[in-house]
Amino acid sequence: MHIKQKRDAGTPISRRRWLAAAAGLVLGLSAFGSAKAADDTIKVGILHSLSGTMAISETTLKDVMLMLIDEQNKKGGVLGKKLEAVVVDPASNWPLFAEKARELITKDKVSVVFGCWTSVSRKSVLPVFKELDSILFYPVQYEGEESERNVFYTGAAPNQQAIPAVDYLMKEEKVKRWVLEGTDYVYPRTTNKILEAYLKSKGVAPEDIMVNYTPFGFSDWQTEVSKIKTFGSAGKKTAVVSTINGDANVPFYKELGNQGIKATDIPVVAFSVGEEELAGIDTKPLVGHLAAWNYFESINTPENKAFIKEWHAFTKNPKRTTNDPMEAHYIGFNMWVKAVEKAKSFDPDKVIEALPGIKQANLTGGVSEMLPNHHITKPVFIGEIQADGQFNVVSPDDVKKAKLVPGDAWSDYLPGSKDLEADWVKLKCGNYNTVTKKCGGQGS
Amino acid sequence: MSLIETRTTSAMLYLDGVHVSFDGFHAINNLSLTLEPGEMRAIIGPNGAGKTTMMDIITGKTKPDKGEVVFDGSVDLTKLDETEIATLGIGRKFQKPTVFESQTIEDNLLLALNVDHRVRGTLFWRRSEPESKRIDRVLEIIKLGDARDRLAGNLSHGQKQWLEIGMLLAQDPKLLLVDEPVAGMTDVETQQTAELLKEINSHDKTVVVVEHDMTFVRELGVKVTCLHEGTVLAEGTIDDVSANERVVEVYLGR
Amino acid sequence: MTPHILTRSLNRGALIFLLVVAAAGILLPLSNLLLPESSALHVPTYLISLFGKYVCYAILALSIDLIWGYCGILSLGHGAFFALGGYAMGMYLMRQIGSRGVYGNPILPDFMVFLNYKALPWYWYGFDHFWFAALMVLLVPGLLAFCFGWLAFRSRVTGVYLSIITQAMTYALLLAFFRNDFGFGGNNGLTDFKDILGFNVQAEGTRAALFMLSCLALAIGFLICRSVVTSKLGKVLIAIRDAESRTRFLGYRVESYKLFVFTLSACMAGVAGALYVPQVGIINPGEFAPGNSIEAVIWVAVGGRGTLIGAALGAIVVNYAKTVFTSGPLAPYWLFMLGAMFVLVTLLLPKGIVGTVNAWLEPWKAKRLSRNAESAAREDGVIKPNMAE
Amino acid sequence: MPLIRLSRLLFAAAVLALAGFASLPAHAGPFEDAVAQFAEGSFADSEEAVGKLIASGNPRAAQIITALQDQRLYADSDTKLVFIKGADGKITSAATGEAVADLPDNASKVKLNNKLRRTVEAAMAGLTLLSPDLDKRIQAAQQVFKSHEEAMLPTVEAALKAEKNAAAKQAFAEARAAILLFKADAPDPDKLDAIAVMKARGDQEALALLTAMPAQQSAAVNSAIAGAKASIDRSLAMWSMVQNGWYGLSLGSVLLLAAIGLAITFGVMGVINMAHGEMVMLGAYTTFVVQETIRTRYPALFDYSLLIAVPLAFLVAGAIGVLIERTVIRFLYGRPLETLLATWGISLLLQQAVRTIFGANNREVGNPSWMSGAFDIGQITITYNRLWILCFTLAVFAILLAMLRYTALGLEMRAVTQNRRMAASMGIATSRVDALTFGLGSGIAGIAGVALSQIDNVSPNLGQSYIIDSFMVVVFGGVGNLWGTLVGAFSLGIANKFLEPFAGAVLGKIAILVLIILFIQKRPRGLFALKGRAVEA
Repeated sequence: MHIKQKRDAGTPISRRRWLAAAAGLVLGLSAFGSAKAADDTIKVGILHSLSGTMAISETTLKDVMLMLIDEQNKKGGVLGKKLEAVVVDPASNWPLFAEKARELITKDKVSVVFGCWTSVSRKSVLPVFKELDSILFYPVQYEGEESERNVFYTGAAPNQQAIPAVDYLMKEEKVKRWVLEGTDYVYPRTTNKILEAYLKSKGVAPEDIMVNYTPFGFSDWQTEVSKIKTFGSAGKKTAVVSTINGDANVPFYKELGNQGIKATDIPVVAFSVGEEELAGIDTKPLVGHLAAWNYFESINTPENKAFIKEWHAFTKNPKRTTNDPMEAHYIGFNMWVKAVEKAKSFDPDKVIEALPGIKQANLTGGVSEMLPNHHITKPVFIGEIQADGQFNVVSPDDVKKAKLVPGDAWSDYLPGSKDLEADWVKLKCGNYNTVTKKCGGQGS
Repeated sequence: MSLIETRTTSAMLYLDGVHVSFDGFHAINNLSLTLEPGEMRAIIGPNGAGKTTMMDIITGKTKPDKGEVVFDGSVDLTKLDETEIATLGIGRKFQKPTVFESQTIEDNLLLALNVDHRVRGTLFWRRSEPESKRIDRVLEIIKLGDARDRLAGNLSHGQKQWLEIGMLLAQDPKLLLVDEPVAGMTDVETQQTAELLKEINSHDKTVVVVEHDMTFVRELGVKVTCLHEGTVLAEGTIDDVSANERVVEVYLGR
Repeated sequence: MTPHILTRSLNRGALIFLLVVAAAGILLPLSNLLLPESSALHVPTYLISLFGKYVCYAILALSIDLIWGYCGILSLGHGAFFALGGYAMGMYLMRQIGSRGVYGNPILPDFMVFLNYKALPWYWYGFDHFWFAALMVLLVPGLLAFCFGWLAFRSRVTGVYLSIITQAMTYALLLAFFRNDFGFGGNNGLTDFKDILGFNVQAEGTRAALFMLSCLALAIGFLICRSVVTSKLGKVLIAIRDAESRTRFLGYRVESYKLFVFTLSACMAGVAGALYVPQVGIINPGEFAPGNSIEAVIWVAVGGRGTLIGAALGAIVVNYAKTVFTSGPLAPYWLFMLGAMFVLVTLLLPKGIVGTVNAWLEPWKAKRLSRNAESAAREDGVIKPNMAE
Repeated sequence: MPLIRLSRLLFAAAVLALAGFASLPAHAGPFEDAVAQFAEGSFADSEEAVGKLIASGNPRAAQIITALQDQRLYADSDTKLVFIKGADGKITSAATGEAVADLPDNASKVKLNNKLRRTVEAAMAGLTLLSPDLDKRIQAAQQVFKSHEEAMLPTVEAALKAEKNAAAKQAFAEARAAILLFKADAPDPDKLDAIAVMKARGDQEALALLTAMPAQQSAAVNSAIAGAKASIDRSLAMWSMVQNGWYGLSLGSVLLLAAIGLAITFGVMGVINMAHGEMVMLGAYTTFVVQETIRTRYPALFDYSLLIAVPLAFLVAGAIGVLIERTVIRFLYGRPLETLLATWGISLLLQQAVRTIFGANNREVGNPSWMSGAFDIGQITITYNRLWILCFTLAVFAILLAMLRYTALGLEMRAVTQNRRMAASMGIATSRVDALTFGLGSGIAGIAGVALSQIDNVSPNLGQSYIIDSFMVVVFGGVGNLWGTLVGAFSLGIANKFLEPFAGAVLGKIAILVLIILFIQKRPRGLFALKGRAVEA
């Protein structure tokens, strides 16, 4: 044995070990003392990033939820109980989303959660909602290919945004050649897969489709834009379908404008550029480029006017814009309220049962309905960018006559999902295979 | 290192025609030097004469642009790196005392001990009886026996110098390079250091001492080499060298 | 093998730390499983997985402390090893889903089905076996660290340069894993796990077991680190940290030592990542973000660099603070607190919590046992951590 | 259908233009009907109205169509009255040109979509081919080149004959050639001539027209087409190399701009400033604030906003830099790794502070007119903003270099970095120099922010996206050497842009990172490393 060892054994117990033990104890105890929901209020969880990269989009959604809850309370709450918002910050960190979701459901005992923006954050919280059997309202347009019992998708599925936009370009602009330009993540990937299949089914030759991906936050668009320019000068009318995400859009549009690509030459239709994103761009060179959404701030209906007015009053900022995911939360929240009233209970199981079939007027003059596949019916609008940063609806001609398109969880244009169907009312299944007649995929 | 090499010289250290330049500045210029086994040599020279650079070359820190550096008659040092050279048996004490300040004196010596320095050997290493004895012996020689558990960082400047010499002893090299061992020492300490080095030398070790302190060099009483502008200016006994006109000129300035 | 390197590492402090970890690892899951929910001492399941996460972070912090605190290598890319370990485990968990994925494909994970993969990419082979995945958890981060370290240490890239290129490494991996063509699920990563070794990952029992395993891994990791730093090798590491070139002149092959400890540390980080994934239920490229790795370094700094216990404690304290402050009215201010923590700890508490407490106790200890005080402190290596390189 | 309608319309326009429409008498019926049709609201109606308007030959047609194009045309769907809002804000009736006091309450803008916009543009081209304004003529000719409507041929030929200006003549000749390419009954010699004109033009659009030509042609024409296409392809391939080079320079200038401040703080002082990116961000936000103020108070000054923002950004970022140095960094000299952590914390603080003050959203920073648009050199397009940024970067670099070399502060700075103790003993206030140096580095980062606001997002995350790249540039170029930073930035930029076309943006970037990591192994101190013993101290 080593001499020093004996000495070590004689070292007195150092305080820092006690400190460690004490810290552990405090940690445990304070966590036990979690607040129990008071009997006369019902808690509503808000799970949107308030810091980090996604704060840019999600902070607004937190504000709109606070406004909606505030408003509902002014009307007397739901089933005679006041609603109480519980706001957490998952800080644009995906595992933290899961942790916060668990905290909301088990510690704060919320009855429903409104939240998430990115697909990955939704994927991260999914298992939590399934395990703890709670409800999530997800307000953002997404790639589809999902239908879960505990999740209600109030944003657009690809068939409610991408396909109508492409149809418009084919019909109105006679586009023959397509650039599918996207940020490299799952939404653009899936959307572009669907669009590729769709375009081919419409007789577009493979060499007339160029698919290209760039990383998140990409800022040097010179090469990409000149590629588009080259591709667009093959003698056929060309359009760009952009699934470029958030931050990368500003430099993209700036480069487009500077390289002189005008909407009349090569129009760009975007699925992720809304009023909020345009607020950071000088839109004068972009007039005429397009976006496809289910809601535009510029749509002139009494409901929308009232909503905008209230939003300005609530945020005390007459310049705050409204956008599509905000409307999705508006619809989702009101649907939840109606479902609770229908079920006469806040119990998630009963509310989930009650939700399909609930109808709620949207802000653009139609009435959206929650479908058995947990997606909703939505009108599709194509808007052109205006010099003032707003969109001018160019399709349909008359906003009030917009057709409502039911959201399709499983795309008909992907080989893996064309046989799948989601129906939580009759089939009680999110991925029923119509060929094998079994729940649980077994497709492809 | 190739194992079979013929001895080309009887010298312990053999430098011939060595050149080094940094960005056009010739730090070492056609330097040649020969040390026989068991010899102790004092190297003097004004600042910038290339003394430390010479040490850097011998220990592998700096590669010469051209010239031969041969150790123990057969090993070409220019092809080896610091670790290999140290493993061969060349130990070095730095100009500025460099000890491991956050470790105890004992651990400093332990680290210097001439045992298996490979990773695995070090991980599973245990101190054996003879090794403990050696450390005790070195501690005794450098007169730090009472302070073995003190942190090296808390030692005085002179003590650090001694500790570093002690580390050289523990390392048990064939060739010791000692850079300014008495800087910052009192007269008594200086004398003790000279004794110590002589003692070391008497155990068949070859020693190179670089020093400014002429009293100290005189104390050592060995052959002296005077460097200037990277080359040998004069060589001989201390009296011969100090009588050399050019040496005087260099030291006193022109 | 030689038991002395283990026994030597166990001083009183280490034993107490191990006891606390063991107690937590046994009592918390038991209280969760056995006590009724109404009991005041019942630990809810969500706390079990939350603590499990902290424990994984603590292992990561230990691994960073081993190289930074003891060898002066500041890696700003340790998150990469953590994530790689996580991905290896995630791949195993993905393969366990089998035909229960939404598309019901028995072989391909869901994301591959909807990206039209025809067959499983070759690098996914073998991950249906747990032993293979477990091996990869160690091997992949270890191998990357070995190759990276072999290049970097051999050419003597040190200090901030090393920090910057480790950051470049994790950044390059971040970009690579974001690519959907890379075959690891792109931005979404791997998620929706079902089973681990045949047990449902959601089940309370599995969570409790995973928590226990994490505590066990923390204890083992701690013992390994302790053994390393109390051996002679540990002294060499400190020597390298304080005076690298001096160590070389003593005949130590510094790059081999650095490589050894860097690879060991990467393997530990990989294990931490592997345990983390089933408990949080997702692994995605976000874990490679340079910011995450830097945040992990601050855990070590808060707890006390060069004190293994401090590193583990720091990880738990900072993450607990994060959990508390990202809820409720303080939510928007969390980043202010984190930022301030970075600044204040480096300015006012350079030794971290444990190091500072040790320093306070120093005179008191010195009085009681003057001779032993230093050796104890030395073994934690907290004295004068030389910050330069 | 619409194509036929469009060509008819254009023919009418052409006839109109030839005849000179001032001489035509105003018809009462069709013109008023056409004007009133704008009030129907649908795009199809508006398009029809444009056609009828042209056909009517009314002198007011051009004015109305211009108003439509500029979104100054208003219609009242109830009364079917249409109004023009003048550039000066005055309202006139579209049909009569009489002044009207006010727009009716429910009058709304006549909407445009791309299709209608194209129709309008083509119509305007028809109307302006013979315009006395040279620019308008050229524009009209280019418009015809694009649409190559057969109906325009006589007008184009007439215009070509009358034209004196060389540039306009060329434009007309090209427009004529474009039409001839698609004219089924054009004789072969004409087509061959047209192909030669395309070959001479040699750009993407010419290639596009040649590609799109109808298939059935005579053998001679076919071989001429093939030859012309091959020749254009070759020249385009060569130009694309030039273009990559230019893109590389441009990217390099952005990298250099972002890294140059870091080259001071990291390269010269050895401080690892992870908050460097946030200094860039502060510069960008300063630009935003300056533009907001100008927009609300002095709109006429908008084109000068950047000039005003540059010194302000320098001061704001520089002041914050000095503050950081005085309160944090000065306690951490000699501890680079801890500086790294502390400044990372500062970067989080600054980001969140900006997020709290300005909100998490992107802020709009506009391009002044002199930074918008592009011009062509040969077959490549050079955008003004990139060009200005390149010039600006080089100017900043030159000024910085001169400053370090010739000013007292520069001398002190170099003295302090080379030997702090010596500098201090010579009476240099080293701590003041430290603060000023750090302030200078930060201030330059702020200036970089002004330029980057022109091409990137102005958001709290702006700095984050540049920090790693900046460090790579400085480390690659060699620490402590401004020229190294310059060479490093441009070589990384150019390498990136030559990799990007075939490796893709992501793989290209990964490849660059891996190359840098490997390069550091080879030369641990960068491209232009200082040598000697002093460096290692």
